[in-house]
Amino acid sequence: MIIERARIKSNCEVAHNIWEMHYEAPNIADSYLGAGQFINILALDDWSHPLRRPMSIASAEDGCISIIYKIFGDVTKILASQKEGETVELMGPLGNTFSNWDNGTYPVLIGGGVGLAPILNLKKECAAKKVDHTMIIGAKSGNEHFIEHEPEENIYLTTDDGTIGDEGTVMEPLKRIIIENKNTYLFACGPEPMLHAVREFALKNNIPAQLSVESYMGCGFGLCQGCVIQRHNYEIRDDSYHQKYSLICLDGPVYEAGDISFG
Amino acid sequence: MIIERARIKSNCEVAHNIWEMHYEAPNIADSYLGAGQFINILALDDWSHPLRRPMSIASAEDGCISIIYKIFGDVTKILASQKEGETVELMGPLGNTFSNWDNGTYPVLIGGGVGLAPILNLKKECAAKKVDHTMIIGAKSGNEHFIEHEPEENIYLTTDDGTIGDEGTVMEPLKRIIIENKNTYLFACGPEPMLHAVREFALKNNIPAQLSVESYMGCGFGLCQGCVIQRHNYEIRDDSYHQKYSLICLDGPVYEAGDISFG
Amino acid sequence: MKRGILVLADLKITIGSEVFQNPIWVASGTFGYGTEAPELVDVNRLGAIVTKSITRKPREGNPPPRIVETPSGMINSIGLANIGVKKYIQDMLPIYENLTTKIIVNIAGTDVQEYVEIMEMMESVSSVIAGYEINISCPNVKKGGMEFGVDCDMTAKLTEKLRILTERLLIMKLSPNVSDIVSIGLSAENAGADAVSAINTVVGMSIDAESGSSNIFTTYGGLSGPAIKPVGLAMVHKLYNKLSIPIIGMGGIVNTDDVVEYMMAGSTAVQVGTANYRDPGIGEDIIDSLDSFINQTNRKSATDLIGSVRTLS
Amino acid sequence: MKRGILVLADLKITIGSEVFQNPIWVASGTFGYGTEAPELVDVNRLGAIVTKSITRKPREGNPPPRIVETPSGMINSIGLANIGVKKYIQDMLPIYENLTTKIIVNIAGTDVQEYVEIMEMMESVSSVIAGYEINISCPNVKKGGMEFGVDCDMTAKLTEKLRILTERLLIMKLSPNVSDIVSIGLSAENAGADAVSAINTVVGMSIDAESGSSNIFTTYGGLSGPAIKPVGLAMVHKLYNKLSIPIIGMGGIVNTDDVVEYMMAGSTAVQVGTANYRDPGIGEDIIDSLDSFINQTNRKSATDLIGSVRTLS
Ligand SMILES: Cc1cc2nc3c(=O)[nH]c(=O)nc-3n(C[C@H](O)[C@H](O)[C@H](O)COP(=O)(O)OP(=O)(O)OC[C@H]3O[C@@H](n4cnc5c(N)ncnc54)[C@H](O)[C@@H]3O)c2cc1C
Ligand SMILES: Cc1cc2nc3c(=O)[nH]c(=O)nc-3n(C[C@H](O)[C@H](O)[C@H](O)COP(=O)(O)OP(=O)(O)OC[C@H]3O[C@@H](n4cnc5c(N)ncnc54)[C@H](O)[C@@H]3O)c2cc1C
Ligand SMILES: Cc1cc2nc3c(=O)[nH]c(=O)nc-3n(C[C@H](O)[C@H](O)[C@H](O)COP(=O)(O)O)c2cc1C
Ligand SMILES: Cc1cc2nc3c(=O)[nH]c(=O)nc-3n(C[C@H](O)[C@H](O)[C@H](O)COP(=O)(O)O)c2cc1C
Ligand code: FES
Ligand code: FES
Repeated sequence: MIIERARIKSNCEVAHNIWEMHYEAPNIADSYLGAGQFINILALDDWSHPLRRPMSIASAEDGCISIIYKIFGDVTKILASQKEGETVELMGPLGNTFSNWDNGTYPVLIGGGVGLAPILNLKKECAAKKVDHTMIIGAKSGNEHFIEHEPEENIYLTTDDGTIGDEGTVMEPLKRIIIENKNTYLFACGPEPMLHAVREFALKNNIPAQLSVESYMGCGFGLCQGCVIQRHNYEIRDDSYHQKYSLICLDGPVYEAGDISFG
Repeated sequence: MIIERARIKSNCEVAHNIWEMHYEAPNIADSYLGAGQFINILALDDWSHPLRRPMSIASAEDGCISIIYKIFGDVTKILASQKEGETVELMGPLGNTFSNWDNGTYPVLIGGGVGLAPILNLKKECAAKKVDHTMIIGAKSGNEHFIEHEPEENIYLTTDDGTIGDEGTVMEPLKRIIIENKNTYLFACGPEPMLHAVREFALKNNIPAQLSVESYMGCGFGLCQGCVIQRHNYEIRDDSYHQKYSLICLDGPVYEAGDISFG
Repeated sequence: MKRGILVLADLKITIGSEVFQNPIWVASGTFGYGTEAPELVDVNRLGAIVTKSITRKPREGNPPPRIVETPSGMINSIGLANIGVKKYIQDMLPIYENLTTKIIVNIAGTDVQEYVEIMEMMESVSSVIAGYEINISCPNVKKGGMEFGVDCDMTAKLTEKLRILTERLLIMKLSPNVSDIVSIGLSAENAGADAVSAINTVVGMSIDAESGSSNIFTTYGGLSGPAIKPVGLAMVHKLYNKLSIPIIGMGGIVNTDDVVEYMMAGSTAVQVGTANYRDPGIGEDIIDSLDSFINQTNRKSATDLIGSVRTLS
Repeated sequence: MKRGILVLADLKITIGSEVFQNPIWVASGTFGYGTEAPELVDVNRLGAIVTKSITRKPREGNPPPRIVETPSGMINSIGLANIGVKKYIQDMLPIYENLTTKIIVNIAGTDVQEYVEIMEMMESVSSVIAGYEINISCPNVKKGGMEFGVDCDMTAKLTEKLRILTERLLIMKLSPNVSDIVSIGLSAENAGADAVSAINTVVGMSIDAESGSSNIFTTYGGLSGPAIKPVGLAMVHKLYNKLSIPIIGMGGIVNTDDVVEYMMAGSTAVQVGTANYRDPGIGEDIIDSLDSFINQTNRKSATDLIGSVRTLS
């Protein structure tokens, strides 16, 4: 884990309320292991917001990393106000990565909302290793999408309101793709209800799936014990510690769907 | 009292750590009564620093007002980072003004540190009314001065280290000027030790003097009762309220030297 | 919201026999006597004005410095500077005749007798005031300077004595500087209070590292502002779980979300304090946006919010 | 500072029979067992590491959500997740042999017997630990869930029992959620504690206005960070005025000025808590700049700061 003062290379709104920021962060980019990992951002030097903000790494190349973020509250608003040339302190790379997508299975990459950040990244990694795959990205409405619906390229968009791509959630194209392709492996990141649905679907249909999950994080590197998710199958032993709850910042954010449970 | 969203017209460092900011604030400029009055600035929209920051009005003309401020802590640092075109919420004009300087006496204007803001302003008012006067401005060192030492123009600078103007405090030229001129009236604004010295001097030598004083302010308009200064002569009566302590934001910031006491 | 039709939410709330036009009040000590607000504020829109604490005799208050900012908060030690009940009755009560907002008079004393005398004097004249808020965070001279508000028995006794004297609203204002605010709230309830309000300021201190001095003349002062919001919310929620009388919540409220949170935690009404110093019109702004919030979240009235927080355990 | 000569200030402080290389410690629960710090941190520079609370049995802790940010602060409800004393003795104590910084083991229990058993187990093995900090902000199951730390008698009894078991440093960690922290501190002192530390977290609550839910699974959690600094300073200063044993101050420390203020208020040492999450190297940074501060202000040693605040009244 590295703490690095990074220079902002660019920071633009790419869709409604969704921004993309590029940082010059050679040390973090260097240590980066793959899609799924995240950074923890110190957006303001003062202590009015004591905690850093975790953001998935959306790309890491040539000494630079990028994030894709949505304006949610105070700190993401501040992120959006930051200008090229300013510097920000980043901590990373943190967490684990998606894995086994290059093991002969057919990866189906599923992103929802800003959960598309690591998914876009994984797509690039698939392309680089020439692994055939499909990607599905869901959003509430068309104005939150900034990539194209290209079924011929195996890129499917969905919107709740049908303004772009398929109307409905990512589950609709997913169901079709599962039928059309053999040996699929799902890789998903997005809001909890989406992950929930993917998980249920995967378990029911016996399809392997990895989910990148989120939680409020106090530190991002294992000190605070704040970022837990409940494991699905855990032994309740007398000396049970980290059996029932797993630290997302260290053990995650990527889990096999069967290993975790959404309360 | 007016609350007005003001546009920043300019914001520059005029001396070491000392900045001058111009705001477009037509309503406040319009209601402005004279040197001594101040505004209360909301430098950040968030609530990490709940209180506004009071700053003397250094000029008010053509719908614009200006302040001269020193970087002290968090909020003045933020002020210095603000850029032309940004808007800030100002409250003002607040407080009373220097008075009676145009009543046939010879005004000696004395400013220390950023206390020169209302003094420069008063100087302009004297000039406009063609009232002969002298001005003395003190600072720790030459790099904190941004006006010229021009004895021929009756402008005297002093520095603690002698780098510009007279070495020592404002008291040195003051003593000379008092001898050289008749019928003097002192008008002073600056750090408490300076005001203290001016007050002692004025009372001892029976010279009328007005002092603009500072205090931590919770509101700036009489609600919080936080900004008190002790009166010099007060009756301790059974129903004493605001007899012993005066609210600087309403009754001040300008007081006759004999009316207040520095603890 | 239907287009073209301004749907005004029902913001009315009731405490005892009093109906308030909305739950947004201004807190004692942060809005003067209700008569000093700048012209730009329409005090008649507020749910109620709680006046700064009135004492038996006028008080000059503490020597300066009385105020200092802290992270997301401030400390004050004003020392109950006020004109005293006599002058208050003379000068202020007549002005209230012309206000349509409700006035709650906050009373402070250093022994039970003092509170009683003030209340008797207030009740001996005719006035439009709606009720009293009793500040029990004052040092009790008879009990060695310990606050009334940290002791159940003292709270009960004081409440009883005052209850006899008035049919107007009697609201006991609780101190957060206690091990168990619920027992004290229950004492007030059992002794006849119509409501409790919480929280008063949290004891705090501030030092200037450079000069080595205390930033407050009296060394300790009262911490207020957003910093204490989590403390206020916890105490209001605990009170709501055990008391039957309404709770008036406060501590760090600066926007509509804060009001909603305080009401969800169990407040029937709320008080805006420190935020008035920065923006004396903030109460009005919050009333407007609370109105929109209630409409937009398809609630029927402000009262739907009270105690509605969904706890997870 | 003389040009060309690096004058290192004397940062040493003493508590009981232990000399600490500097007064900057890291707080329980904010630095793990002292063994998880990232490589970029040199833990051996710290005055001491206070480990996260150890309980008799391992604990999984509370369900999520466990953490939420608040204005200038955060609330946590981790629920004392820890490996338990047995595994701690097995796995951690050996690692400490290789550290030169001092280790203070924080202990938590739900009845006196539990604290006693943990201490007995710890004392039954040889180890390099310097002492114990006793977390008495835990709900006491035998007393209906009331915290040990709100009651003088419980505090005294617990201190006595533990005092008998160890000659190492015994530090009682006080809760701020009390009417009178000084009496509790005095009870600990009279029962034989070597020092008290203050403050633990302040009870707080956080609600999401939009969803209407509690942001913390257990509804209430502990508020920490700069928001509570004024509270910590006030309590440390009150303790310093009445106690003879050293006080270890904490609550919202994020920089050197904060450390200086806590020492001026009466702390012999301080603990950095929440700030470690944002910057695990902050303790080291503060040590360096405390060194400069002491030199630049012409003080001889860190101990000159202790209790030196100039009060005005
Ligand atoms: C591993 C991980 C990866 C993430 N990747 C992305 C991403 O690529 N793009 C993106 O837009 N968002 C991502 N998030 C979520 C992002 O961290 C929050 O949106 C952000 O912290 C909101 O901050 P705020 O101050 O704007 O909002 P706030 O007003 O503080 O909160 C809004 C919501 O954001 C969440 N949040 C706030 N602080 C934290 C914190 N310290 N840790 C975790 N969640 C928090 C809470 O759920 C809260 O309800 C990720 C979160 C995690 C844990
Ligand atoms: C009537 C009046 C007129 C003033 N005019 C000027 C001026 O023309 N130029 C100038 O540079 N400064 C002026 N000041 C002082 C100015 O308000 C402070 O320097 C400023 O508030 C510091 O804020 P900060 O956050 O940078 O510093 P902080 O770190 O908050 O504090 C540094 C010091 O500033 C003072 N201060 C902080 N907050 C307030 C407040 N709300 N009210 C009063 N004092 C405070 C305190 O004494 C404190 O010790 C004036 C003050 C008053 C009361
Ligand atoms: C400067 C100041 C003066 C106050 N004076 C009083 C008072 O006279 N009587 C009282 O009961 N509470 C008084 N309070 C407490 C407030 O009414 C309120 O309980 C507290 O500030 C918490 O709310 P807030 O965080 O919104 O300010 C005062 C608070 C401040 C900041
Ligand atoms: C996430 C978290 C976990 C904590 N765990 C413990 C603990 O296990 N035992 C304990 O005595 N104090 C614990 N504390 C309290 C801290 O040690 C400290 O008393 C408090 O946080 C105040 O200091 P701060 O404001 O610097 O964080 C914890 C604090 C936090 C934020
Ligand atoms: S975020 Fe702190 S342990 Fe995971
Ligand atoms: S600053 Fe509030 S009364 Fe003067």
